[in-house]
Amino acid sequence: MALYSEKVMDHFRNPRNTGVIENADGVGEVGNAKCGDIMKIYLKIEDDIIEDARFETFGCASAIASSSMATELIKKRPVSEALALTNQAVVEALDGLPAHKVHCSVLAKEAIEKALQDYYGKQDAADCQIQKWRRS
Amino acid sequence: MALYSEKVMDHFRNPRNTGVIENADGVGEVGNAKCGDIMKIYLKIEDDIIEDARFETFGCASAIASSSMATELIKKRPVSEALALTNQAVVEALDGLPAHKVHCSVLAKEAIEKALQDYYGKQDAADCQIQKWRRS
Amino acid sequence: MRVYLDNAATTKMSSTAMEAMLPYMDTVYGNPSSLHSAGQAAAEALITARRRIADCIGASPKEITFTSGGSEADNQAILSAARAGEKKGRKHIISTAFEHHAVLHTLQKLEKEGFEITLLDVHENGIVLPQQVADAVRDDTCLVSVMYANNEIGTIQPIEAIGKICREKGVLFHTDAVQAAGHLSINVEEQNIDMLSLSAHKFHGPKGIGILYARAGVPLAPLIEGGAQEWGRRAGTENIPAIVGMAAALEEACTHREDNAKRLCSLRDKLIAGLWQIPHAILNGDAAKRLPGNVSFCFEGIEGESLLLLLDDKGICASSGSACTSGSLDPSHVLLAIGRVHDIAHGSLRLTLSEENTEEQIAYTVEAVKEAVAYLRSFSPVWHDLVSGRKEFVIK
Amino acid sequence: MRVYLDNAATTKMSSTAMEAMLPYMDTVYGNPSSLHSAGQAAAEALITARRRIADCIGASPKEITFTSGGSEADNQAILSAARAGEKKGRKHIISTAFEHHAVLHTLQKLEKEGFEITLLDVHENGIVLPQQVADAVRDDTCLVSVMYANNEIGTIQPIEAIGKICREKGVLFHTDAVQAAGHLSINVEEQNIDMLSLSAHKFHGPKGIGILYARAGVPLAPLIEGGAQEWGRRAGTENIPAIVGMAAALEEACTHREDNAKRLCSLRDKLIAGLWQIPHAILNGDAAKRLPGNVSFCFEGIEGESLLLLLDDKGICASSGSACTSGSLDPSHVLLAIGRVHDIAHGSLRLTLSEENTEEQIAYTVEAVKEAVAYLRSFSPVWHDLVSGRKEFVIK
Ligand SMILES: Cc1ncc(COP(=O)(O)O)c(C=O)c1O
Ligand SMILES: Cc1ncc(COP(=O)(O)O)c(C=O)c1O
Repeated sequence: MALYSEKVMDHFRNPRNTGVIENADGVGEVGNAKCGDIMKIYLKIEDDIIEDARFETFGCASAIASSSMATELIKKRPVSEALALTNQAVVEALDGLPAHKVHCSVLAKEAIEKALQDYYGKQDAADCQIQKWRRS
Repeated sequence: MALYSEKVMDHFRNPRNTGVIENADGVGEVGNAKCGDIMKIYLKIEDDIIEDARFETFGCASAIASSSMATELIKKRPVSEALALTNQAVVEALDGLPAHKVHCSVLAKEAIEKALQDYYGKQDAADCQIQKWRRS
Repeated sequence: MRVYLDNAATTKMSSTAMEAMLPYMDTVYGNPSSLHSAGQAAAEALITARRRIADCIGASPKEITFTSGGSEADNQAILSAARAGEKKGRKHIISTAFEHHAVLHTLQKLEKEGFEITLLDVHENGIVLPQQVADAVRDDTCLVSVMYANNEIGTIQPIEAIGKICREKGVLFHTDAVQAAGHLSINVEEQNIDMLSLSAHKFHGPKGIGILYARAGVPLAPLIEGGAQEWGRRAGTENIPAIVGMAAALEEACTHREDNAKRLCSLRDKLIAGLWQIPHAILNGDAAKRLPGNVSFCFEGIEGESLLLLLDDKGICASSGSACTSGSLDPSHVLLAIGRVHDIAHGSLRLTLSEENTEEQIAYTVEAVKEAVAYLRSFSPVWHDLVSGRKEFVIK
Repeated sequence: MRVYLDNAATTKMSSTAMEAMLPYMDTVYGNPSSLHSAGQAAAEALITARRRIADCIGASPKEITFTSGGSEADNQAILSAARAGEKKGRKHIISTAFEHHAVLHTLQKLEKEGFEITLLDVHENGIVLPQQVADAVRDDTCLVSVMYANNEIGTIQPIEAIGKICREKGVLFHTDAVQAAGHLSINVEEQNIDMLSLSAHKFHGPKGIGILYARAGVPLAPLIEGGAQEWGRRAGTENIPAIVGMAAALEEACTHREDNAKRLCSLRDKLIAGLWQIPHAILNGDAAKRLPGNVSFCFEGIEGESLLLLLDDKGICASSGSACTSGSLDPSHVLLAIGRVHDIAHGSLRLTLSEENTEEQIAYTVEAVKEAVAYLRSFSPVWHDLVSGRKEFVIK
């Protein structure tokens, strides 16, 4: 039993979707350097579909892998699904995380949520729309 | 550094002067089984010379070796010398004893002293004579 | 002939344990706290060893804490239970009069702090009765500590029944299984054990390593503070080679336990029968309820240290509960606890067998002991008094 | 290429130490408390090893107590001084902010008991000044504990001067020399040391063994009660193989100390020079007054765990004081103690050398670190903010 699953190591070694989207439709940043994790998610959204998702992450291997996996999970999916993404889904997709690293998956989920809030905010319909999706 | 010197082991393995002298001139017993050491010394004395010394000992290797060495040290020697025997002399002759075994040499010395008291007691001059020797 | 009969003191490492350890001494030498692959290889070895050890005693891995040996495990078990107990105002501990000093001295320390200690009588056969425990338990009892098997006389205690009583009364039960591990079956579930100590070098594993089993939910107070090793229960860089060696040794011992026990019991009983031929000799502890490899005798009229040094000259490694071996004047507290008077207790001999001993060695040993005892008696003033009738025999 | 650069975590056993140990694992396996020849052979090995170790540090054999490692030695040293101190009403202890947790956690335990603890500042260069100790000593100070060399940043403390002050003021002085032993010269007489801890696996000796030196007359309270081993200062069957291995390793390290140090310092300084080429990188701790084999850096804009896992992929075993390696959210208390802000402290890397490392490995490592840092920065939002000017660099 190594510290991390093969999946985590794969997404850490070869992170998918790193980088910045210029003029993103939504940007979300969570965490702080004091705690050792910062995640920033950039979204390109067209017709309620997440056309592109990219990330920048300052953090440990599981933070990088969580960002990578989370962006993979929402790319080309409807916004509604991205909002419904749970941190457990990220953990499962990574074949598990050590207990003290689960917070990295939570950060990824929150970064996406924040990017979507930003997207809706830019559309002046943020909270209301989010509430709607949530209730459904 | 073994527990005991070669000398101790030699006198333990091949104790000199074990046994009983029938009709001994002096017999001294010290120690008790409760403490794990009993020494009994038998003396044959002629003209103030210790013609023969024998011992019986219940005790550890250093008790046996001390009895053996102590009887060797006094055999064929004048009574005055036997009375002057110190436990250090026994320890030295044995090339040393471990600190917690030095009491064995004390027992040997005391057993001889007791045997000599018995000898003088039998001669009805015990204490007086012993005092005399001691003072000289 | 060389005959090692002091396996209760320590054992020779098995080749299985040796071979298991060596790679972790010179190749997989990482620190399991390190994240790199060298460290993680060590961490994996640690996890595997912990699981294998847990399996051997019916525990789960998280219930195993690695310590530097049996003494540390005993100390930590008792202090942990005491610290938890005193928080609830329960400051009474029950144990037996013939526990190992690692237990007794820890209890003495607690006594000075205001704990009340009840040491149960172990009778002439060296066995405590479950009913004694039941009778001794009070509302403020926080711990019962009774060894599985005694290190000097090898008697086996009814720990399962004692554990059951403790469970019913809501009192923690610790057992020092240092002499039992590898020789008697251990299942912490079935035997109602809350805490258990063992030490690898007593079952052909390496020295300097042991375990403290503590049932899930039983809080352990660290004896050694520092790093977060062992879930914070015991600080210090893990001794991976020794841990791996211990796992291999315990597994091996448990696998062959029944076969080994059968062979050892047969050798043991031959040795006992041989020594019983010596006049005025007595077996210490129950003849049946004893460790497969333990033989303990007292011989009247002689002293133990001189006996064992004579045996050593004949190539036989033995031990004695004689005072002389310890540097104190009092003979073994174990022999006194089973009612041996001082005179007799000084004349004790312990022979503890391992799988390597042979029939031939046993026969040789019987003759050697007979000879040595007769020789020492030949110039023993005590023996002289006994045979001449000036004193009465204690051992008839 | 495989490059082991985590020698502060643990070292590979030297072949000298291995070879010294093996006979005591499978041939001379007796218990030194046993009187027979097998036991006495072990007892002799114990005496010899103790003398050899004492000689290495300028002590006398009776002043050496064998423990299961550095943590146990630290715990026992501090608790012993505290117990002796409190008897005289002296319940103040001075130490530094960046001691090992084995020291700090023991001090915390004492603080809860009512002791007052003063932790001295270690400044940005990671070195405490003797004057700080002099100023902090009070009438009720019972102990000063200052490590010889720090385990993370390798800075060397002026222990001789501190020892002198303690001697003058009549206060016990303990030093945790776990990282120093084998690398820096130790002489307890000349350096005015009353108590000293060391751990064998840090100088190519076996794991699970260490010593606590305590000057004659300094009373040690046993942490582990039981048998009379180590003059009653530490119970438990002695781990002879490990003790013999430790003696061999320490002697070897001390014999070649100056030569090794010269070679290591040269490698170390090349490694430091190489890493300093990385922009916005800073060396932790004084550049000169540091262990021959210690290199510790912080890199702005990245996190340590991911750095060391990338290095591991390239065969390099390194360590980090990053929070992520420990499971806590706070980065190393050592880096915080020298004033590194959290952001920076998370981006730390420790590379600790041994005699086995080569120039080639150092060059390879410099390139690997450069590459990994650049790669991690390429998608670090923090780095992005720094280079775009949205945030200010901490490391200029
Ligand atoms: C400075 C220092 N003190 C104490 C220790 C504890 O040593 P051990 O892990 O061998 O108990 C270590 C290493 O872990 C250390 O680096
Ligand atoms: C019953 C018992 N408990 C505890 C111990 C202590 O074990 P160790 O010496 O390995 O610490 C021993 C052996 O010495 C023992 O026989």
